[in-house]
Amino acid sequence: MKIEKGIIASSQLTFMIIGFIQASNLLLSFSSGIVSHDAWLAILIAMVLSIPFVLSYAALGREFPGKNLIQISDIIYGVYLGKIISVSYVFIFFALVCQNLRYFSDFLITFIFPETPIWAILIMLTFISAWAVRAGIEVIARCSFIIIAIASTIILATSLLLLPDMRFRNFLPILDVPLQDLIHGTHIIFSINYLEIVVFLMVIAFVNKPKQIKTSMVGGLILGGVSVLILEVRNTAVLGTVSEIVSSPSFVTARYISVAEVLTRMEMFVAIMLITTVFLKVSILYYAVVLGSAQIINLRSYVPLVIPIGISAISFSIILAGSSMEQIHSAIYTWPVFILPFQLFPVLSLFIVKIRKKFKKRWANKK
Amino acid sequence: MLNYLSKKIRFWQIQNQKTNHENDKMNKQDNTQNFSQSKISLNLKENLNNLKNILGPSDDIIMREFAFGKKAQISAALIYIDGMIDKTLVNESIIRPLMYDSRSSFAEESLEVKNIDIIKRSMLSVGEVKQVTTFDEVVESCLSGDTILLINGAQEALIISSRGWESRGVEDPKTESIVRGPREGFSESLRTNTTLLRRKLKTPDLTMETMTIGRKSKTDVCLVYLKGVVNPQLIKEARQRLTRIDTDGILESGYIEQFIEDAPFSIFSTIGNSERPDAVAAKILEGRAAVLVDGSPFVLTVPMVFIESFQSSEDYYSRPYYASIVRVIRFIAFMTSVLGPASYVAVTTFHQELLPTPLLFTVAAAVEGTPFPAMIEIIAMGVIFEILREAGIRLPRPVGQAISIVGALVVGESAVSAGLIGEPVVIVIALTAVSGFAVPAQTDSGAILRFVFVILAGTMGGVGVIVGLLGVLIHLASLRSFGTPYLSPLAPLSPYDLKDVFIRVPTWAMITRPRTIGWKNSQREKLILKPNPPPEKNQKK
Amino acid sequence: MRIGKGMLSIIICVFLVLSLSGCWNRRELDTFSILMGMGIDKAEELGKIQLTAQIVKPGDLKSEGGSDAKAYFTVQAIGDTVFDTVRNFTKETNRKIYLPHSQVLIFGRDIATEGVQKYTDFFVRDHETRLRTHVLVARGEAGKILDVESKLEKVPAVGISHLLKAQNATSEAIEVDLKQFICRLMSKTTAPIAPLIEISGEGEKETLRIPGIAVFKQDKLAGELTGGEARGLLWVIGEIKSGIIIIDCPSGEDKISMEIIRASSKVIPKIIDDQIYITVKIEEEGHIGDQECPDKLSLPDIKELEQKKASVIRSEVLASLEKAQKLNTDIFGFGEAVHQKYPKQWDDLEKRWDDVFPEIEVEILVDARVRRSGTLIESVSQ
Amino acid sequence: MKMIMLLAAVFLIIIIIEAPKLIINKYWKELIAFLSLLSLAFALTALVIFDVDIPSPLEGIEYLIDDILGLSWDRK
Repeated sequence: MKIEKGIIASSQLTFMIIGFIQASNLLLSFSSGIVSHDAWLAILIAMVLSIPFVLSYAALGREFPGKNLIQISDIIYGVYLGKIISVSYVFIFFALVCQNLRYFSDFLITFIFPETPIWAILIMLTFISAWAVRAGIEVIARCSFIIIAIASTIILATSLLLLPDMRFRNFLPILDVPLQDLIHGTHIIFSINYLEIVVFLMVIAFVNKPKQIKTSMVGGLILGGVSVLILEVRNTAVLGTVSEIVSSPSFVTARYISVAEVLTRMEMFVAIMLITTVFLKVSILYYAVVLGSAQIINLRSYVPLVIPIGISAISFSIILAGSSMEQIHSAIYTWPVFILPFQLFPVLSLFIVKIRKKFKKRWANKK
Repeated sequence: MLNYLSKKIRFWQIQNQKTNHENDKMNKQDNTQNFSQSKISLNLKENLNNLKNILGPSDDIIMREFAFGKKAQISAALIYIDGMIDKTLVNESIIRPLMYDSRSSFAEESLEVKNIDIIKRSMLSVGEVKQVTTFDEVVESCLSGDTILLINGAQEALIISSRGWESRGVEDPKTESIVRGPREGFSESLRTNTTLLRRKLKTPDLTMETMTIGRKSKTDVCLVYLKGVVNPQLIKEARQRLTRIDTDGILESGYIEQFIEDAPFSIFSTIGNSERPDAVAAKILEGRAAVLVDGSPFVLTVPMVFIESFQSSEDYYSRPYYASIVRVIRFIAFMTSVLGPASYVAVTTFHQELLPTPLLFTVAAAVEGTPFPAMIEIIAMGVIFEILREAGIRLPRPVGQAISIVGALVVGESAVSAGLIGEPVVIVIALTAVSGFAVPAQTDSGAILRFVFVILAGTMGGVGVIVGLLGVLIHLASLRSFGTPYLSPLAPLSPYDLKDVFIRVPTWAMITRPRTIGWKNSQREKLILKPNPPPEKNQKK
Repeated sequence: MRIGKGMLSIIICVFLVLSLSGCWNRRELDTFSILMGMGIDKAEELGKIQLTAQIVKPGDLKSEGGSDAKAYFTVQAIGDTVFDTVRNFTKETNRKIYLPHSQVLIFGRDIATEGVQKYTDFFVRDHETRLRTHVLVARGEAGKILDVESKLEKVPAVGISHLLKAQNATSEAIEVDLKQFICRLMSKTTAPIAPLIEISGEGEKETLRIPGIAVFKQDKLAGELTGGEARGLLWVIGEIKSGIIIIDCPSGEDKISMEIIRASSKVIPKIIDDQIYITVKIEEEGHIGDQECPDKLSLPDIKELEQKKASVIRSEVLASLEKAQKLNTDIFGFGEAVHQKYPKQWDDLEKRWDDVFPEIEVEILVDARVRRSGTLIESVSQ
Repeated sequence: MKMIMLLAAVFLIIIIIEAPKLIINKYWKELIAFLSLLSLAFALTALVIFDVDIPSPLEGIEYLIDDILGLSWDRK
């Protein structure tokens, strides 16, 4: 009995990952406050570092074709330990849903709707994501291409329009920050911007051509990483030191666009990009939570869980932090440390599987 | 709750339907059991009486009794419905041979049973003649315009195909007029329409499956497809959905459309329609199936994808460059018609910072002193526009023009100068209205979406609009039309099919049929057809 | 079934949104007053500030042609902080102030000398303000500047921003927007600069004028650069857009005006034995725009012209450099240049930059070219 | 009180929308999961509405990482 009947193409997996990473450009300000104008370097290093991890996620997925993280844990660690692991992953994904919802609502409230209560925005965003999750992974995957097309166009267009305002001297001197800060900033980007794609272990089971998972995941990572890099370069080149103190450099940068006084005030496009990509990210995480919890308690359909979990996510996002400062503090200093084990764990799983396989083979040979 | 209610209602409906159906059956049995199931008897009088009972006292049913034979000793009757038959055919090819020519050829003593055969074989100069034995068949064909010949002493009736009624000829299609391309459009007669298609695709693969749908209307519905190109699954599905229909009457293809739709609640139509034989033929060639309905010039095509609404058959007849530009313009027009008023509302009531300063001055100056909020102005103007449009269409043409002039003057000019609404609102509504018509297939969904988005924009500003757009995107992405994803080839992306989405590549480069629709055999033309100048000959002497 | 649910959800969504939202952030265009420019001055009361806001009257914008009604008005409010004062405007205007279209932010002289840092935070922090707003320093009271009518524009603040753009023609003042100002303010060494503005003329003839550039030390107004000094600064930071350089004719009698077409600059720092040397390379191209002497210019003459031009440029740069070193304000960004090239030495240098900067030796290399001679080949002569 | 009534109404609507399908299909387990999660959500939302001070999970994480494990980046 399959809980999800949808099948996604490997190209759609790529698009989803790109969108997933693009969405996190909302969170760039965490690291840019620490590594200042070397943020691009941190992004680049983090991207290179995350490639092997993503490859191992893909390899783990290939070891168990058609099985997602929950089922894989059950197989590797047995029923009880596996369940514990699955539950903790579902909680992590849930926390990510709440955090992303919260970051995004804070962003909207800060820049666009200062007087709107947070729950109104949360309800709106959760509602639309819930709708997508109910429609299934196939629909999310289909939406992803259009969202990516729009987001990428916006990234490119705003970057081109800002070319006259870019000062590439803002990047000098390279490696200006202490090494510890650079590692810290890289860690933030590594854990928050990139390796949150550990959630795709819940999704790659539905890919139609398992052989292409590896390339499409790494391709998505690189393309998404490059678009984040472009944004970061653009922000620093245009805003200089100001980009280190504003809470959403991309938005403020787009506000700065003024070409011939006609093409001005493009921030709405950045808002469009952020809303659509954050929607995609939240939907994927949300889907993982719903699917995961349905699988843990062995349900035949995950649809009934969508709304209760969504409402809990709204409440949790409100509880999560008293102020946006609190949340940013946690995101900068503790959250990356906290989530890191969960991102490294699949590598351990892969290791266990490989060793077990080897031993089995040896065993078989001995026999 | 609503859902629950709707479920309840549906349940009642189904129950009612069941009882109705049973009642119907009972009635039918009461009325016609005695006659329709029974065979034709030898006695002509009896037969005629039976028929009179079945067909009722309608005036238009003509029963012409006459006699023929050498001494006019064989009595017979022609039954037909006035207006549905070709009178000259009946006169010249049925009555004349029987009444005049039979004198010479009939032997006095020939047996009546044989008469039928002889008459069928050698006397009626009509193309299609059928022998039947039950009243059921007789009545059915009589009602669909055939002429019945009953002969005293014969247990069989002859059904002579003589359909011929007044119908509109093949005319310029009213809805999809184009500049370059064939001028013919489908008409109301099914036969004409199939002919038009057959003339375009002269291949035995062109299959036309006819079925009769409608308990009372007995409408002929024809499923047309190209064997070998179309996906058999699609045909199976279509056939199944068509045969499932059990209703009183099918008066137009719209009825069929609503019965076989994938997404009956969606505001987007998942079934295409066209009035143009060339467009339908092109779609059949792409691997789609067409449903022709007798009595309607609108032919349904399945499956339909969203971008089909933006394609016009003229795109393929003109050269690719301009066709591509026009297509992009159609997309822009659709977006304008859906989002124009919403973005006006969003920008003027939420995001005034988005307007360039000089524009803000202009808008602010225009809006200053108008009594209503922008959302109310836009909605009111939108409704007024829809009223004008509706009135303009329904009224007789000369009055309709007057209406639109008065409407434009009163609403546009006077309302602005009276200070009731700002000029920008009029501009936005006019622009929206015009661009809405650039994409005829989505005019209705566009109009609905427009109002939804205006309300979203008025409550949550631009973010509301974007969230609304996301909702529409999710909805579109979850739609399927006969198994084909509605947003294909964009989502799911199939790069090969992008040749016909935003740009229209030259015809010689459209090598494959759309992969999301077609089946095997997806190559439609030879690979290298790009026209080249002939290789230059060696000019040396 | 799924689709039915979708439609149902849309309906519910719409009603939900409708009923939930009290339309928190909704405001019709005619419910707020559009602020076009703001001036900050010290209030007479100690420790308080006085803001002057220039607000458009949209109703009067519409009237085409010469209607006498001014399309703007100014209000003043006094408060403790900028934000407080901005809100205090509502005590006098019936509509809330709307900031995003603000074109200019003018600091009064008194407040500029006292330090502007504490008044800038609001303009970056608030979600309505923009980084494109022009920053200016008034030679007198900022509030009075905003009262001066513009001859060409209906709204004077727009006039001021156009006036600033027009300074490109002479390159003796510079357009500075909030972002540039903040960037310089946030730098530990580079000093902020902003164009000056003053009222010239009396009564009916009152107009606005941009006399030069205001120079800050940290966030406090330190001095002014005018004319050639100002252009000297622009030469170094590479902001020259156009301008006229006047040099003597080869014959020595009359003048030739050269138009600057394009210029670029490069600042190359060098540390030798703990001593900082800076090389400023300036490349300039120009046309002959106006020649008073009737001489036919020979090729060597052109070479000479180029040299003269270079020396004019050099003297301008030197003038500004002298002024800057006297005021001890690193307006050229030499500090940043050193930082970018010698990040290791910088930690030490940064602390004692104030001592280092006045002592820096600067070498100025100018490569000035004359490219074309306008539409004439020879000058108009008798 | 008004808020809690409204909230209850919203949750009731959700149950009315969601539950019948589960009952018709005899998805009892799913129904139980749905209802229990929904009541959890209801409790959470009610707490939020009544402004009960719920300790943020982030604080817990901060405590775990910073005070117990001492791994926070915030201790240079």
